[in-house]
Amino acid sequence: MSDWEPRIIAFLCNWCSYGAADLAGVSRFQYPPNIRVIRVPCSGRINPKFILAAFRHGVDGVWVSGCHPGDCHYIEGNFYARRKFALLKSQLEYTGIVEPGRLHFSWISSAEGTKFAETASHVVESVKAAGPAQHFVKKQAEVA
Amino acid sequence: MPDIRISKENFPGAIKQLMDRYRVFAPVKKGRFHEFALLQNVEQADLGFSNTLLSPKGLFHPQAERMFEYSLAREDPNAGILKEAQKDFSPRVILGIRPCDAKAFELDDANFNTESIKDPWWVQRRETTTMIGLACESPCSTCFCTSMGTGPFDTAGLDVLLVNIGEGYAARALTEKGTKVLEITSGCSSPAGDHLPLAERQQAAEQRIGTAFDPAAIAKKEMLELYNSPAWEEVQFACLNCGACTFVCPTCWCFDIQDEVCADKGDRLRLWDSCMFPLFTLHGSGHNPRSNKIQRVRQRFMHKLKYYQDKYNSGPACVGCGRCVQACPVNIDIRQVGQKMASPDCSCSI
Amino acid sequence: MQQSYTESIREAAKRLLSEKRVEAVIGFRKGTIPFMNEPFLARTVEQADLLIWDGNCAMNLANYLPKRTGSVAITAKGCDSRSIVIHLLENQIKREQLYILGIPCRGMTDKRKIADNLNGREIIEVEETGEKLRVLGRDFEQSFERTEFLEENCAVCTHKNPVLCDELLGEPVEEQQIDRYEEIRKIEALPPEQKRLFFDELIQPCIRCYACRNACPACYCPTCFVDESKPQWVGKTTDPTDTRTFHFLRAFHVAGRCTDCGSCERACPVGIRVRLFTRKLEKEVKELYGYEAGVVQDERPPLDAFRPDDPEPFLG
Amino acid sequence: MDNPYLPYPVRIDSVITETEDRNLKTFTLVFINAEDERKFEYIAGQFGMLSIAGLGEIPIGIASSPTEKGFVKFTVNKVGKVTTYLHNMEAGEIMGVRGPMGNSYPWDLLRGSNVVIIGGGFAFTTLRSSIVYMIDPKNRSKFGNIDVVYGARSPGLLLYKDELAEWEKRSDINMHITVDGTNDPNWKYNVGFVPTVTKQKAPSAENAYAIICGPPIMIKFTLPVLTELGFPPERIISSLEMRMKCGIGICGRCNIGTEYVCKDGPVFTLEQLAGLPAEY
Repeated sequence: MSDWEPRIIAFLCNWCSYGAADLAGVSRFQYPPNIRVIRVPCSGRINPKFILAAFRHGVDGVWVSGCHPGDCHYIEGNFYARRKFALLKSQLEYTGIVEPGRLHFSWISSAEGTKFAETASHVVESVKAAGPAQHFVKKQAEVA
Repeated sequence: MPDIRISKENFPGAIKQLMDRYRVFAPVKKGRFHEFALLQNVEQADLGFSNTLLSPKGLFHPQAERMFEYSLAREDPNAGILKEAQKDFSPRVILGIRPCDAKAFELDDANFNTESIKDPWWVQRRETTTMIGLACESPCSTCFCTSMGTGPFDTAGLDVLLVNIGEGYAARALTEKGTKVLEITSGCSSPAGDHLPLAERQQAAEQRIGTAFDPAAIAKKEMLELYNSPAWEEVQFACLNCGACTFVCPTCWCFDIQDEVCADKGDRLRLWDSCMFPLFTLHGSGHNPRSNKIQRVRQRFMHKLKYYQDKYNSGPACVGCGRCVQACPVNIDIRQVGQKMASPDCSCSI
Repeated sequence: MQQSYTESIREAAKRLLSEKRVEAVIGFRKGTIPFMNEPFLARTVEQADLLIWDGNCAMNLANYLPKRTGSVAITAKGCDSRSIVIHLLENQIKREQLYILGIPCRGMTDKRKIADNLNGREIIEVEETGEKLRVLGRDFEQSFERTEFLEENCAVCTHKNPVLCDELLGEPVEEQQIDRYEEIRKIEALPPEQKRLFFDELIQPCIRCYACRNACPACYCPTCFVDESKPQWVGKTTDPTDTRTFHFLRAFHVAGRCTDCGSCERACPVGIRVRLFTRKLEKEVKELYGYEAGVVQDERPPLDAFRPDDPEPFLG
Repeated sequence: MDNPYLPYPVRIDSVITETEDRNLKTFTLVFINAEDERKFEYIAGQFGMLSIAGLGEIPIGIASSPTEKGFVKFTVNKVGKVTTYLHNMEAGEIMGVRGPMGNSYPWDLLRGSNVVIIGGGFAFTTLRSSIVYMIDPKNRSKFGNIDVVYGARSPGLLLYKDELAEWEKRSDINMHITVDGTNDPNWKYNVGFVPTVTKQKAPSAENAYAIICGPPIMIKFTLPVLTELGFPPERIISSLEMRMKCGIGICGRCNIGTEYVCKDGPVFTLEQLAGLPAEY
């Protein structure tokens, strides 16, 4: 298992965190390469189904990042998202679907390239600590 | 083969002998309910049950079944070509099945095993299964098998009939398959002797079961007249359109076929489906011939109690096991609905 | 005591129907098997005489309201009335269509708990007199104190009285102060692995009949996520991952809208305690946003609202 | 035991885009195992289940005629998951087909009669099969006059345009092609809805059967015209659409009254349909 590297899906808001990733790149900040980015128009666009789908397909971690509350391009999208995330994370951990350390949320503006790289490193570290996801991965159905 | 007796002490031994030769399925208590399960040991079998919560139809028509498998790997020369999934069709025994459920499989045969088309999985499972039925001596208040052309001691579809006679079981072989299992267990049995109190017991059991409705009266009615009856409006009101009734029913066989892919391996699965679900009839175009609840509720009852009778010129596709009566969250009672359908003006006295 | 509800319901229903105040009355009629009643739509004064009330009227009647046309009266316990409030907020029905017959609720009987005390013997008949239950079988008779055999959600109910009604059909009952989430906290305290195993075992019997979903007044989407095919979010077999996905998303969809009426749990033909999913969300909503579903009439449900200073426990 | 659920593997031989909206494509399929073609021996009016591993199956009417050997053709409208994928497939790719299924048009009954074929939009596929079958030199003498009314919303939405043009030239088949409307100055055929054109052309009901396939709205307005022309319900034949899964009368979903549309249908006379619940 020593050469195992986690696969992480990052849902990044187009107006901030996605730009921050860009900035981190052009600024040559180092962060681990385990992240696959899916650009979304707003963190409010995140449907819990997306996160479950990612885990069902076998990712080891999911990271959602949007604009700081109050800075939403659509004024209040991330305010709604915030409530959704709070419930989602606690429910996912409560039902044991997602172990602590696999699901991450952050607010990163497009100017925060450093924060993006740091958060990315932190996310990868914690997913690594959680180990490979095994229990919620959709495999061949156990049927007759 | 003459009737035999197996004492209570010898019964576990007899099951053991069957388990050496067959895969033996029997009622096993799980939580509050019983279900038919593959026996791992003799002690699991619990014949002191009234009936299983789910019908044993899953043993022949599993809730989800892998029909075919295939590879979708680019480099595979057979990519996308379906192959039959391997299955265990070794001989098996279903021990303790109730006569109503065995009868249900005979009704289902009309669908799965026809002159022209045979469902391969159904047919193979039916052929390799020996059914040891357990006569029903304490029917539930929701049972109405006698109205549906079967009964607590009905032998239809069974290979052996067991009757609990207190100190043990009396067993009667009904088919060659049945004779064979009784021969295998002959070390545990003794001749039954002349007088077995089966007729008395049968009568006592049948007397406990009330008359629900007369399916023949439904058969005689005009299909479209029943279909257009205003009575459906009242029947359907409470229905939630869940699939509980259809999933617990031994004669609800409708299924869906779905493909599932994980990485580059795919399966074609068949799954229980239900006429209660709107998706059941939804066309690709968005048109749905049964888009309303009333249509779906009517379809379930009409299919069981009218269409099946007309199509096969037989009794209804219902054996009166009463499972749907017990499972329905809103107490839609097929006995009441059947009574409505059978009465001249589709009214109900209950 | 509850017999008098039956009388008041019939009386009110007849009055409303004969005065043409409503076109129909949604209530219950006597069921065909013990501990069951059937939701019933009385359209005429004669049919109103079939309406009844006892400890077996657990199904949430608000389920029959979404998209209804015409005027209708409905008998509503505390939980039903809260679900009606949710429907009003979500524009599933208009207030002016409704005439709510409020019923201060004394809790519903848990038929499975009673059955657990009978050693497999079948109940043929039940007589409910006040809070006493006389259960009759073929060769036995047993009495129960109903209050000791209430549905789990009723036992911890804190809104027995309707929160909204046009007419209250009895004196309000006393509301209890009770810790609703003791069991939830126990599960929360389990290590992650144990939680997973606990819920795996909980939903293992699931046959995916969707009775829990369909019994829920808050589940009225024209196309449920389980039926979506492009993409398909959840497989349709009883594979554990799919079943978990279903139960998780079903619960999440009613977050902040679930009134803990218990219909889902009662509807489940295999007896899964599905409220263990929904109640955790209810607890979170209450603790984070101080909101209880359907209690306040003009407050948006919590996932359709926000405060600038909402807590952010998910960060980090 | 032959497994009736197992598709025959086929190779897509060609894909033709039929209509200008690109929503209809005709797929010519060739059986990978020669003996499968023999097993797939069909009659005009039957359908097949097109199978794509990983996505599922769809019931589609067979557009080729039994008289055309070496391939089987299906014209597919892009609607859902499977058809959308299929539309992106190319010649050379492998897929599956099951069948033939259903009861076909009643050719024994039609023998010696005049046949009026009325089609609308993309429901012309099994009608094409029927026309090609009837005008085959071996079969033409079995039938009397053949009248075809075929309409689409616009010229670009007509299927099988080349063949339509050929049939127009023939003397042993009366073609009445029509479009709901067009601003094409070179359009040399009819303009008007199918019911109207049927009424104008007034094919005789004398010793004739009508086969009608099309969108529900077209059928609704054409049936009274046929009745007016003197076609009794037992001489009006139609083919039903239904959601299907097994295609062999087992899975139960296409049940209408006593009939399974996939096995007992999809072809019914109007008289038969009148005796069934109108759940289609």
